[in-house]
Amino acid sequence: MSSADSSSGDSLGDATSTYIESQVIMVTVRVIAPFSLTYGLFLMFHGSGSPGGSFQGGAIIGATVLMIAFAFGIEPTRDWIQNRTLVALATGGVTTFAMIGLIPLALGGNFLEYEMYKEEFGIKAKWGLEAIEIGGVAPIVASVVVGLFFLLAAGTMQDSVSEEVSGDE
Amino acid sequence: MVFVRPHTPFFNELFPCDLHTQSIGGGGRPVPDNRLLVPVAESSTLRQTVEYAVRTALEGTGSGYLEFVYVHSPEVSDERLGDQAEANIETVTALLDRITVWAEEDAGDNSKELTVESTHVGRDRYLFSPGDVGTALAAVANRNDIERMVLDPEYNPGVGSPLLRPLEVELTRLTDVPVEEAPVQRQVRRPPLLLRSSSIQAGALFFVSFMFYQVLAGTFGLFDLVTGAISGTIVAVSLSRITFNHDPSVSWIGRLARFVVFVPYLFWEILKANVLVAKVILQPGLPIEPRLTRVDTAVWGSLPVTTLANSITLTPGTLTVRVEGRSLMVHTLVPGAREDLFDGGLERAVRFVFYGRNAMSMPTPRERDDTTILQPRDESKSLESDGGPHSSGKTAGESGGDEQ
Amino acid sequence: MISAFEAALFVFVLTTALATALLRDILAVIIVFAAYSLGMALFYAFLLAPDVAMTEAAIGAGVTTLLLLLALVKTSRPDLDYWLERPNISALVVFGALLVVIISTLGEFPAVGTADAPIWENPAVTQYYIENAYSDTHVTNAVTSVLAGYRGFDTFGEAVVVFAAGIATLLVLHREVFTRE
Amino acid sequence: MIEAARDGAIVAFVLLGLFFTFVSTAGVLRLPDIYSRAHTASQADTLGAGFTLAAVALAIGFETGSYKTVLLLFFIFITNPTAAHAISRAAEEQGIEPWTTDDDQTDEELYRDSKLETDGGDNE
Amino acid sequence: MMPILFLSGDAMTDVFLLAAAVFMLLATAMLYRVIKGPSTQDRVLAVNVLGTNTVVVLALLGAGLDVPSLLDIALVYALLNFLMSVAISKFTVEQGGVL
Repeated sequence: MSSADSSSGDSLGDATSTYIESQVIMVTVRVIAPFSLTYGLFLMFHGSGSPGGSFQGGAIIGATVLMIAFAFGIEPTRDWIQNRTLVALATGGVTTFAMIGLIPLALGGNFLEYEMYKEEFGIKAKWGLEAIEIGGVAPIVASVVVGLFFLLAAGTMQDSVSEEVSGDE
Repeated sequence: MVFVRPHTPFFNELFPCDLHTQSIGGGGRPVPDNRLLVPVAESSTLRQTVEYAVRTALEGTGSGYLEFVYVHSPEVSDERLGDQAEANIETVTALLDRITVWAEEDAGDNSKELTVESTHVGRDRYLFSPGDVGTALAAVANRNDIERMVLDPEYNPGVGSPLLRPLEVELTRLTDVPVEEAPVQRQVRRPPLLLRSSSIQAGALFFVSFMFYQVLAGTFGLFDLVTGAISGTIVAVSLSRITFNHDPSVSWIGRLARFVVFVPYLFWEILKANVLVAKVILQPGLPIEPRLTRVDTAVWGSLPVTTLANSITLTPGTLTVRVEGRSLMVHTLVPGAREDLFDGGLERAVRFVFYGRNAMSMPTPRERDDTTILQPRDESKSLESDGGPHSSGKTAGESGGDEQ
Repeated sequence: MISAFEAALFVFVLTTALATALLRDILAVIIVFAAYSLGMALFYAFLLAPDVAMTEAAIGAGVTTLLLLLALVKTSRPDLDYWLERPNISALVVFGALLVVIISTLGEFPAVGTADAPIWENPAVTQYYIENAYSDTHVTNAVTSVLAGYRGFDTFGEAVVVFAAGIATLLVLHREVFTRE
Repeated sequence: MIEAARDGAIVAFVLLGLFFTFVSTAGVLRLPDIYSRAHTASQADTLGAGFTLAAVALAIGFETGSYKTVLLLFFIFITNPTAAHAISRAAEEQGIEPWTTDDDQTDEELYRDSKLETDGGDNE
Repeated sequence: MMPILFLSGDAMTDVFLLAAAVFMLLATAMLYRVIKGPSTQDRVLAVNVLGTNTVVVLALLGAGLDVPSLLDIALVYALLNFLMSVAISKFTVEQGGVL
């Protein structure tokens, strides 16, 4: 076994060791990840009532993905959450925010004038605020965090890049 | 019941297999040109892989030789303590028989030129990482002069998430045998993390997530119930495959109940050992005597091993440095903690949690002779020369990382 | 007058900040910076700004360190022939002068939370938020109502900035990875 | 009466927590090598946190969310040993030899040895 | 915020704030390990201990200042604090000691 090591491990050593994870870390992440994701979502939904909010929630959701990437390998995680998803989330977040802001403008009010929703559709101002928190800020933050992580991690493993490029259009 | 196993020193003896050969024709053949090895497990593309393997084996001149290998997963090994071991063997044999029939069918008129054998390995040991599986497969390949390996793209013997690529790399490193992926048509290309999750898994995770959410919210208001359900759904859809390897079954309720009993015991152990270590640390002379030890524990499966490893780490005086399968490398700070570790109280407790009361009566690690003190260093040297595959303290792949 | 806790926390944060600036080993700097982030989160929490503390916790514990580590993996660590950075004398002089100026102004600051702080002397805006935030938006966390309600336009700008920065970085790094291949 | 007992328990728990955290700090500062430091870091500290969180839970009472301290403790109990394991595994991977009583090397020397090994590997 | 030197009047508040102060002192002592090392692992280990301390101090502040929502912040650290250790471990194992 040891002779096999020293003779042929060089070129593949990198990719090999990527995946031989400590099962302790893996199992811990398995247990923790649902809780941290739930907590991130909780913060996102409860931005209006308790400390934190969608920015923090989004960051924690992103950190959960990072956690999974560290335990299961960055490559499989990248395959799991494709770049397209991330870009879609970030763009969708900005679009949602802009739409919620622009609709009152179209109705003759001001940008982000939530009162217009109440007048026109009977939706409480609170929900407009919530929609911005949930649909706007959180996806942007989470996807930017995860996207930066993936891109920064791309060069650290040699065989990863070509796939990443091909997966992204 | 396989509890006591001394280190078997030699590579080939490490992976003996229960061979049951089913030859289709091919008696008195010359050495065939196309000797293929195919690791198999239940998967959606198994049928196509078998077809491809048969086609490849029959290509060119001469007769073909196909060997199908089933690798037992560590999670299945869990059941060695129960009655299910026999049932498992039956399932595996049935699978292998079915594959043999498929191969026969695919060979058609050429079945005279094709020899098919099937094997299962790893039933009596704990194969956790891709490296372990690779080593087992390589041993089989070496023994039978295999010339090529064909991998099922969906192959996963359940040793923890992403397997195929690391297994390929491992095999390339361990043997000279070329490895190829069978070109199968998959209906949906599923990335490794995005396997289908069963409804039980998703349901269980939804429940956990939902309850956690309600606990965080504190009030069971309508808003919390709705957003909690949304969060629970998101978590269940995205993570249930990551959190669960297998469907949680009824036995989990028992495990959970026993875990509740286990926690106070763990607290007590932690407290006791903490006082011991505090005494040592606060003495001016610092009378510590650290030693690296190795314990081959009698628990199976990643969750039990992790529970044990973390319990050991939480108990002062002992620290799990490395986990390889069920072999733990434990750093011990003081002799007292070392003795406790070798007496296996925690190990017994973890066995109690996961396998029930009956499993508690097994011999302690000391009695099983599963304990080694790796230091001082000259001792560890002598151990390296006759020890098992783990005695150098590095698995193959990890030392590969060191070399850069 | 500061409490014992504040004093201890101040020493902690100052030490980590100095170490972050002075240590030569970048990896060590990243790790010390994580400790600094812990201290700052405690400061925010103590000053009753839980939203900011939460941000510091989420970003500091989960994200910054990992991104910095990844950046370090892609670049290289400088040689460690000495332990601390060698200070630049002229920079030190400028820094000292600046420090003197800043410290001399500290005495004029109102104590945290006192009632005679300037912000209370012209209370139009603050008071308005405190009095009307709930009735206007029906949101109990006034910070959120300010962020997403009263100053929603700013927040939109910030979101766009984060988005643009993220996308721009993605593009740049992507191209680098591309061309190196 | 109950109030006084509760306050007494709180003070006792806080003191116990402080004591074990002190042990942890002393251990991390005094012990000779990374492995033995990881012992106190993961253990005494966890217990110290446990006691202090118990005190906090007693003090703030159930309705204001003391159950969150239980969650805190639960997560600390899961993550702390994992972190200690990850760190010691990394140290072992890097080739830092555990210190033994027969060893006259300090931890810095052990660390430097491991550095030399790694650097040698790099130069080849 | 009332400036609190040693005694604020309420005994329990003082207990918690003093305990938090002592925790911070211990944390400051721990900084020796963070800054001096010698190895990266020593530093990470020490920061990990500091993270646990932070969880505890946040809880103490939550009790002492009567702001239970500080426990939410502590929860973030309790969930994410081990990430750095795992990351360092990962890089060391993977990159053969680059970090």
